[in-house]
Amino acid sequence: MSAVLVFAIGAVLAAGLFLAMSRHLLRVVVGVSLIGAAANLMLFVSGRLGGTPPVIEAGLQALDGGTNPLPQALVLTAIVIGFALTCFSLILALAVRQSSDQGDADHLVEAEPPAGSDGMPAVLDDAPDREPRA
Amino acid sequence: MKPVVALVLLLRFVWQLIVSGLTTAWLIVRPARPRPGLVRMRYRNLDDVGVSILGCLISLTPGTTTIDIDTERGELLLHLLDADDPAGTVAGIRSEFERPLQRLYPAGEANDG
Amino acid sequence: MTPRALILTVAARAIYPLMLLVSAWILLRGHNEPGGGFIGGMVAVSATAMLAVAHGADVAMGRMPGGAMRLATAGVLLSLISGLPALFLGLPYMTHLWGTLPLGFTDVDVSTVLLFDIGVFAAVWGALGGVCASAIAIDEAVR
Amino acid sequence: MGDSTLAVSIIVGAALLALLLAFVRLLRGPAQADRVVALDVVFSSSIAMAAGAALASGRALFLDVAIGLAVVGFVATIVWARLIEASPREES
Amino acid sequence: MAEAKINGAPSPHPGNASRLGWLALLPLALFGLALHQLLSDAPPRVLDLAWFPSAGVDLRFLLDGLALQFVLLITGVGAMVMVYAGGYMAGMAQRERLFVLLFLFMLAMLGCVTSDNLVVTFLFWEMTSLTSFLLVGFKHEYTDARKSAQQALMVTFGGGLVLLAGVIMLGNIAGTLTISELIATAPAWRDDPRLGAAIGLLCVGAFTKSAQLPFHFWLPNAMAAPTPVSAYLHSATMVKLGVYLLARLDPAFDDLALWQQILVPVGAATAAWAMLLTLRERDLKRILAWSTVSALGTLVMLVGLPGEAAATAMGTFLLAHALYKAPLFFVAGNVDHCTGSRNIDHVTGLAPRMPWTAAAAALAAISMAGMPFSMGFVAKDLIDIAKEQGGALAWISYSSVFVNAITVAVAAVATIRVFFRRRGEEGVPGEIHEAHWTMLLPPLLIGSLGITLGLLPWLLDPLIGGTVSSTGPGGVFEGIEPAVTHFHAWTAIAIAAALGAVVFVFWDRLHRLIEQVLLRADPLSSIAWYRRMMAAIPALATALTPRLQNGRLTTAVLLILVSLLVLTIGALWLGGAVVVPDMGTPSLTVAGASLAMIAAAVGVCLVRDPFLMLLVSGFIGLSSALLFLFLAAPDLAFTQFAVEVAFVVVIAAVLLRMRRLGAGVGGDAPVLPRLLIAVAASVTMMLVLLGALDGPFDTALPDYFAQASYPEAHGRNVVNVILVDFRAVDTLGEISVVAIALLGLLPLLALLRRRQAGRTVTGRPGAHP
Amino acid sequence: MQMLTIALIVGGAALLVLSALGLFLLRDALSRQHAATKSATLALGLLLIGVGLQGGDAAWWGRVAVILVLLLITLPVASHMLARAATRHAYTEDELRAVPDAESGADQDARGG
Amino acid sequence: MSGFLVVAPVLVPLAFALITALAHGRPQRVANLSLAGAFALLACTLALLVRVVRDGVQRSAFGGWDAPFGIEFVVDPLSASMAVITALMGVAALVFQRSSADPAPEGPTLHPLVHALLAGVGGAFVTGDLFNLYVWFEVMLLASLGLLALGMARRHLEATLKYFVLNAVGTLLLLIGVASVYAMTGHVNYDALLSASGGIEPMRLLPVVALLCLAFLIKGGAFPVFAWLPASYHTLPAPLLALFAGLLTKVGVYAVLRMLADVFVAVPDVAYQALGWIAVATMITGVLGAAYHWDMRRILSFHIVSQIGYMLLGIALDSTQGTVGTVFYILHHIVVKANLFLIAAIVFALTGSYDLRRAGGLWKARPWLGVLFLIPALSLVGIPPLSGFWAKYIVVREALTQGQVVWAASALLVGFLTMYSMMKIWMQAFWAKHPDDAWTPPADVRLGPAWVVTVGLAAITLVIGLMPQPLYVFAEEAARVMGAGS
Ligand code: NA
Ligand code: NA
Repeated sequence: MSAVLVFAIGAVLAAGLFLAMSRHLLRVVVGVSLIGAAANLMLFVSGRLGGTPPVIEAGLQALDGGTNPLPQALVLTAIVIGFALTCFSLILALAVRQSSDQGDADHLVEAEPPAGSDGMPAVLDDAPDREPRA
Repeated sequence: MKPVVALVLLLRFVWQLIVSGLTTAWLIVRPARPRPGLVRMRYRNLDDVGVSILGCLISLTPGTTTIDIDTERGELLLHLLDADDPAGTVAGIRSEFERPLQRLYPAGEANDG
Repeated sequence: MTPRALILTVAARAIYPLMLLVSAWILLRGHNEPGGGFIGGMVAVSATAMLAVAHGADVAMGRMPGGAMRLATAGVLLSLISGLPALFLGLPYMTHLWGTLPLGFTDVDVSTVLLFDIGVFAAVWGALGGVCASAIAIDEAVR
Repeated sequence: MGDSTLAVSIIVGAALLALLLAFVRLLRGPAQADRVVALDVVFSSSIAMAAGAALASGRALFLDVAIGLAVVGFVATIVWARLIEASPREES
Repeated sequence: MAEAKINGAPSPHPGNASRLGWLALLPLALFGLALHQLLSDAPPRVLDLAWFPSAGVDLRFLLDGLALQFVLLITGVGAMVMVYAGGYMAGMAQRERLFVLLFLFMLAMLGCVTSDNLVVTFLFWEMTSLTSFLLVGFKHEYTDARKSAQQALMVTFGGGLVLLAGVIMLGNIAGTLTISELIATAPAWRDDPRLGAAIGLLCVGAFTKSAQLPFHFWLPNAMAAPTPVSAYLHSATMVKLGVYLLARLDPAFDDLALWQQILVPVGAATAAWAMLLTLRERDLKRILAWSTVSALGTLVMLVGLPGEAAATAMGTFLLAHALYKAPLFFVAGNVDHCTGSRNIDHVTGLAPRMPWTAAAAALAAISMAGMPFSMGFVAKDLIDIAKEQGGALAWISYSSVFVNAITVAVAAVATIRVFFRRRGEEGVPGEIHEAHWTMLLPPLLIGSLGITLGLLPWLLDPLIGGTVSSTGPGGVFEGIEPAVTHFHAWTAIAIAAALGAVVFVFWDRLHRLIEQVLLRADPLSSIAWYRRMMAAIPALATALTPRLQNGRLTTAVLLILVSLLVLTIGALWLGGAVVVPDMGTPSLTVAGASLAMIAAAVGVCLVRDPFLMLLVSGFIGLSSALLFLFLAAPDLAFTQFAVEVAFVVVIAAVLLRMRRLGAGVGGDAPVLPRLLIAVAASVTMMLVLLGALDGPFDTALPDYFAQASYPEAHGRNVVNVILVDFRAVDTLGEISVVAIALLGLLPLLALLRRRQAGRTVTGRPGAHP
Repeated sequence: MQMLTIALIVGGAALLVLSALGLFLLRDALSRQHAATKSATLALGLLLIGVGLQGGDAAWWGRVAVILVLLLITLPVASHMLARAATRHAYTEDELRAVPDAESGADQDARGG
Repeated sequence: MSGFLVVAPVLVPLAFALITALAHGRPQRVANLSLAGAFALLACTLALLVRVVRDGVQRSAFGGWDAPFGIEFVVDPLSASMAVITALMGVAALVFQRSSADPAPEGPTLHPLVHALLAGVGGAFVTGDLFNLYVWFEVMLLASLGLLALGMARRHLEATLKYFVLNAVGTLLLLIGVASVYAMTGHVNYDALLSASGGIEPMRLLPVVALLCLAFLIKGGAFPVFAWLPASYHTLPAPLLALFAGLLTKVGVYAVLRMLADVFVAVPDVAYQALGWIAVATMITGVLGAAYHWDMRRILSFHIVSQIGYMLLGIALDSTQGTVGTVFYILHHIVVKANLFLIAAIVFALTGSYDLRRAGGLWKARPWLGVLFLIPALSLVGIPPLSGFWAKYIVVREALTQGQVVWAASALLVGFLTMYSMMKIWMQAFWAKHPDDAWTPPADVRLGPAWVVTVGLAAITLVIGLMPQPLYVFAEEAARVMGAGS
């Protein structure tokens, strides 16, 4: 593995973490997906690099000189899962933005309202709107 | 008859693709910057599929791209990378593509241009 | 400018089956070449997304067999079930069984692996296709 | 394989250069449409690189990736285009 | 504050008593059984059931002398309390619950004093705390009652936790939790260095329960409980559990200097200090409560003193106290019940209206004051003997003079002042009448017993003998000498009576004086410390929680990353030098893709426009696909490309809507700290990975896959074979995730679509294509 | 390696770079789109044919053919969509209505809609 | 059949998730199917538990690919008991759902998501493969996100977002951890990791294990990375809240236990020391959070954090007894905590608020509810002979035996503070008058199923408390099997 690849993975990871600490919801969500991209790359390099694609050539019975296929399979799984998560989070972020007029990660206070002037936690007003089932 | 027309059209298409690519490349590298512009072109006697194919072929023609097809007016809106001679460009389109397409995809009574 | 992109609408009718064909091809040869259920499914998803852009999300979802949710769940169910026959033979779950199906003129290798991969394909197509098409649907109303 | 290394280098070199240029356009815009156009070039470069990888390894299977890219890159382009078309007019 | 006010019904019809009073027959029957056991002179009964042998906790019950005394006390007083409560609670709401709780309490007490396993003792100990909590808070709709209940619980429960620690430590030291075994083997483990800590913990536990300094404050406040409860729990039984536990363990520690050094001073100081505090009170029940605290101090001191004499005195005084304090509480209850007040300024000269109550008060007071021929007299004499034989320090003797004097005064207040001396202008209101007989029988009966046993002290021999044999070190008991024959007993009581009379006469003046002095010391009192501690809990919580859990997402992410940094840097530092494996020269392709990725990573942090940010992040995905392409992973490259497209579709939809809504954010979090933390965390994680990559790699798995893929799993694409065969279960989970994502999103997508449709109808009619 | 292969690959590579350069040399998004779609597609075509020639067997040829067909079908659609998007932001509705007909020279409004 | 039983903790709920999803459109049938699925899972896991107790550890190497090459499910006593309790929680939540005490909104996705969650949790408990564990974590995460968002109101969505971001970071750290583990050892199978890590210098293991454990600690809700939990749990409807509260954090603790007591046993002592202090901080911050709040759900949520500290403490003690304590603690706590949330929902249904400042009067109006509340509440506090006492007793005794005085003292102090906040609930909801003078408990609430569930769970708490020996022996066996590493 070359140093530049290490730097590349590190850069993606750092970018993801940086964005994840943002107040912009969209940036947070993208940040998390970038952390995922970096994690996938880390998993990918964990099985050591080098070799030919892990597809057995016609006529051969076994993989010869092939690269480690296991991390590839694991990363593939992780990419898919990460993508499902990204889809979910993007639409969720949109739904949040739409329902709360708030795109600020530090102002998502409907479920955690700040304390009152007396330092007491606010009463959550969620009880009344739930109607008991018939 | 139609297969022959279609084959001719396909060959023209491939040829135009090559010409288109190279012409565009030439327009990029030549010292004089091209003077782009929009232009309208009316079409006749083509159904939706026909005019769509016409639009595609136009897009493949050197330096032209279809922007919009107005089936109600029977008009195409085109972008020319080099709008020095719009009339000539349109004439080329009519002869190369429109006529064969009119034979392949003639308009029904609803759309008579 | 007209709101409808006619070329896309027309082209989509031709491209959609073509893309599905490609996706099925990718699915079927995945065991031996790059591809497989997931990648094939993703190509099918992009076909659905394209159709959703061209003809609207509802059309695109309608063209998925059984609808998005049913396709996705049926896919997972198929994958899950493909591992069950082994249990009845006293083998561990997901032990794949291979057999040859004589069709008279030719023999076809059949296996639970293929069922599994088809399940993956359907799950990915249904689920992600559903997500993509529904996402496109979010904003259709305002166009 | 030896005689194809030059070809590979040419393809990859050209594709990387195209990628770099496209990336700069992507960042600079100015119109959103410029960015999507740049993205289209990125996809083209990627297909070229897949071809390069096939050539480099001597394995046709990398061309499968190019097939996939050709299919899905197109979808990406039209979706982005549709997005820009539908978004409010930019002030520029 | 007065209980009657809380009751809301000061004078229920005197002719009525609740039938629940008949429940007293049950404890009475138990009393009979216990008495039979005592008099039959049978060997101690043992019940031994395996319960939780792995933890050394067995249901082993032992009915020895000490246990018997407590059982008799619990059942005897318990029966009387039930009878009394039948009258006292008549017509009151929720009286059934009171009886249920009293029975539960009685059960807990019986379990506690008979268990021979420390953990089981602790179990019942906690049960008494809880039932006591529920009983003190019986009038729970009043804030004061709730507060007092909480106070009693927090002190005794907190002490219980300390006790538990002591029990565990003692169990660890002795190697057993069985008390009898523990005592038998004491010499073997008495030198353990941890013993001091264990004893300290056990004592704290016992002191909280028995209201010893500095945990004495909760007991008077527990007087919010209905009077039957006060009489039972807070004078006769529960508060004596601490004494019980100490006495139970006394044989193991009797001659241990530390044991004496803790118990004797604390007990003596409690006895004296509580008596001083008595003078501050005007509430009859609280006055009695303080004198109870004082008596408990004396008992603790007696446990601490070595020798049989101390054991004898402890056993005798324990009984004597119960026999006079319970009736006095009943009396206080009658006064309260019939007059609506317990304030000694208001209730005076009641004897004409409440003659039987007055009689009961007098019987109990005689014993309390230690007047000759009462049981109190016997006990006080024995205490003096014990102090002498146990070598108590001089100040303790002086303080007990003080204690005895005030005891006399309190007894006088409770009888003479309340019943026989008229104070104030207006007389006793006419409607006041004597209590129901169920409320008179118990105090009269118990009070008379206190006198009877004082007259015939040898009746006590089997009882006290049993106690001594199970608590005294050698277990030799030679009978109670009649105190009347002791000269110094007479002198002591004379001094006490004289001093007590003075205190009684100057009670009100002393009250004012002490009130003035102690008012200044209040901030230093333990109740003040208790209040501070209880206030500190919410204060600390209020200071900490809203900061740690401030509802901001950025803070939460930051906390995770800081934790990550601390843990990984710490681990790397401990793990030795940071290793960086050999790095080869990169190929053009890998270098190109990596540089593209770095450029995009930098770019994605810099750009402001969300559209651009998403494009650039897509570029990162593309460049990682290129990396996969060049690093022999065609499937991955394929997947990554395909995913990028679907990503685009979703992003496009989200962005489109987001642009209409606007970002909804002002500025962003500060850049520099975020950047530093992000880079630091990234560097450490990469170092962890590089450290892991350094060294030999076990290729067993890839080797196996390379060999088995085609012949055994019939597939040439090894990655796909892994996905659908070798690790198919991963893939099953993966597609489940994908399907679940759709399921989870469906409602959200429907919501977004619905809202949009609604907006279209109102905002842009006819815009649908 | 044959000269033809080299020529195709070099030509394709050069054309690819040129298309990317077009992103800078051309004036606006609409014009750049020509470069990105047409020239780049031709570039890919040349490259892939070169690679196919180099690979030699059916496995290579088949795949190259599939890619080329896909590119040909999708190219005009992509081009069209990009052009539409760029036009929407580069021109106002009024400007678009004022676009002249290539043959008559009259704009839409002048013809009376 | 054994082969099926081993996969049942995943297959049964997953199958029912899919079936209930396919049956959408017929709500009654879906609800019945769902409940049947929960009972089926309970039956299967009980059978599995019996099998494990009778015949020892059960394994199934999927596809016939033996470990370490394929994925293996390994069901030891710990896994089996966790699977049973998972199923039990499923049954409890779904039965409770039929009451009108704060039920989840019945939509087409509710039941599929519940079963998917059970499948994820079950998979995490029975898998013997680190990467597979990651997959089940993700199944859990997505299912819980779907359930959190079901309410659709602003508070639900915001809570879901916070939950997502923080948990996603957690699972990604796990993925990076898995990558590091694989890079170091070349394996992802637990047993293979156990033997491989034996050949690695312990100190080198430390950074990797630290990364892995941090990921699990986030899931487990440890200090200071628990923020996702109190940020989101209280927005859930009661049955789901009980399910979440009972199960999810325990998966994190289970994973830490599995890693430190069964897989990376070679990790140096300093790791356990660090965990011990984390545990102490977790206990204290959690209980203080509970002391701060007035909403029952938020109080109880913080109590989860606090109790997680005890479980981690047991692990940190790094001994058989410590492990026994943790196992005992986890099993008891799942039942107790879920029950408390459910009882809080009954309180809500009767008084109209989860906020203690707006509740009251229940001791007078519904004394049996008070008794019912006291059982799990006092168990949580650690009052003997309830289950929580034994759990604490085992942990504290081991801490004192090892001379960890500060840890033991903290554990006891936190018990005190737990009592404080439980008393807050008791005194406000039960003893104090209802702030609305006209209040009477509503008669039209359907509470039958709620009573069945809560009384049933309380009965389990009582049985564990009154008969601790069998569970202890079981936990000891579980610890022994793990310690052997087999
Ligand atoms: Na003694
Ligand atoms: Na260890």
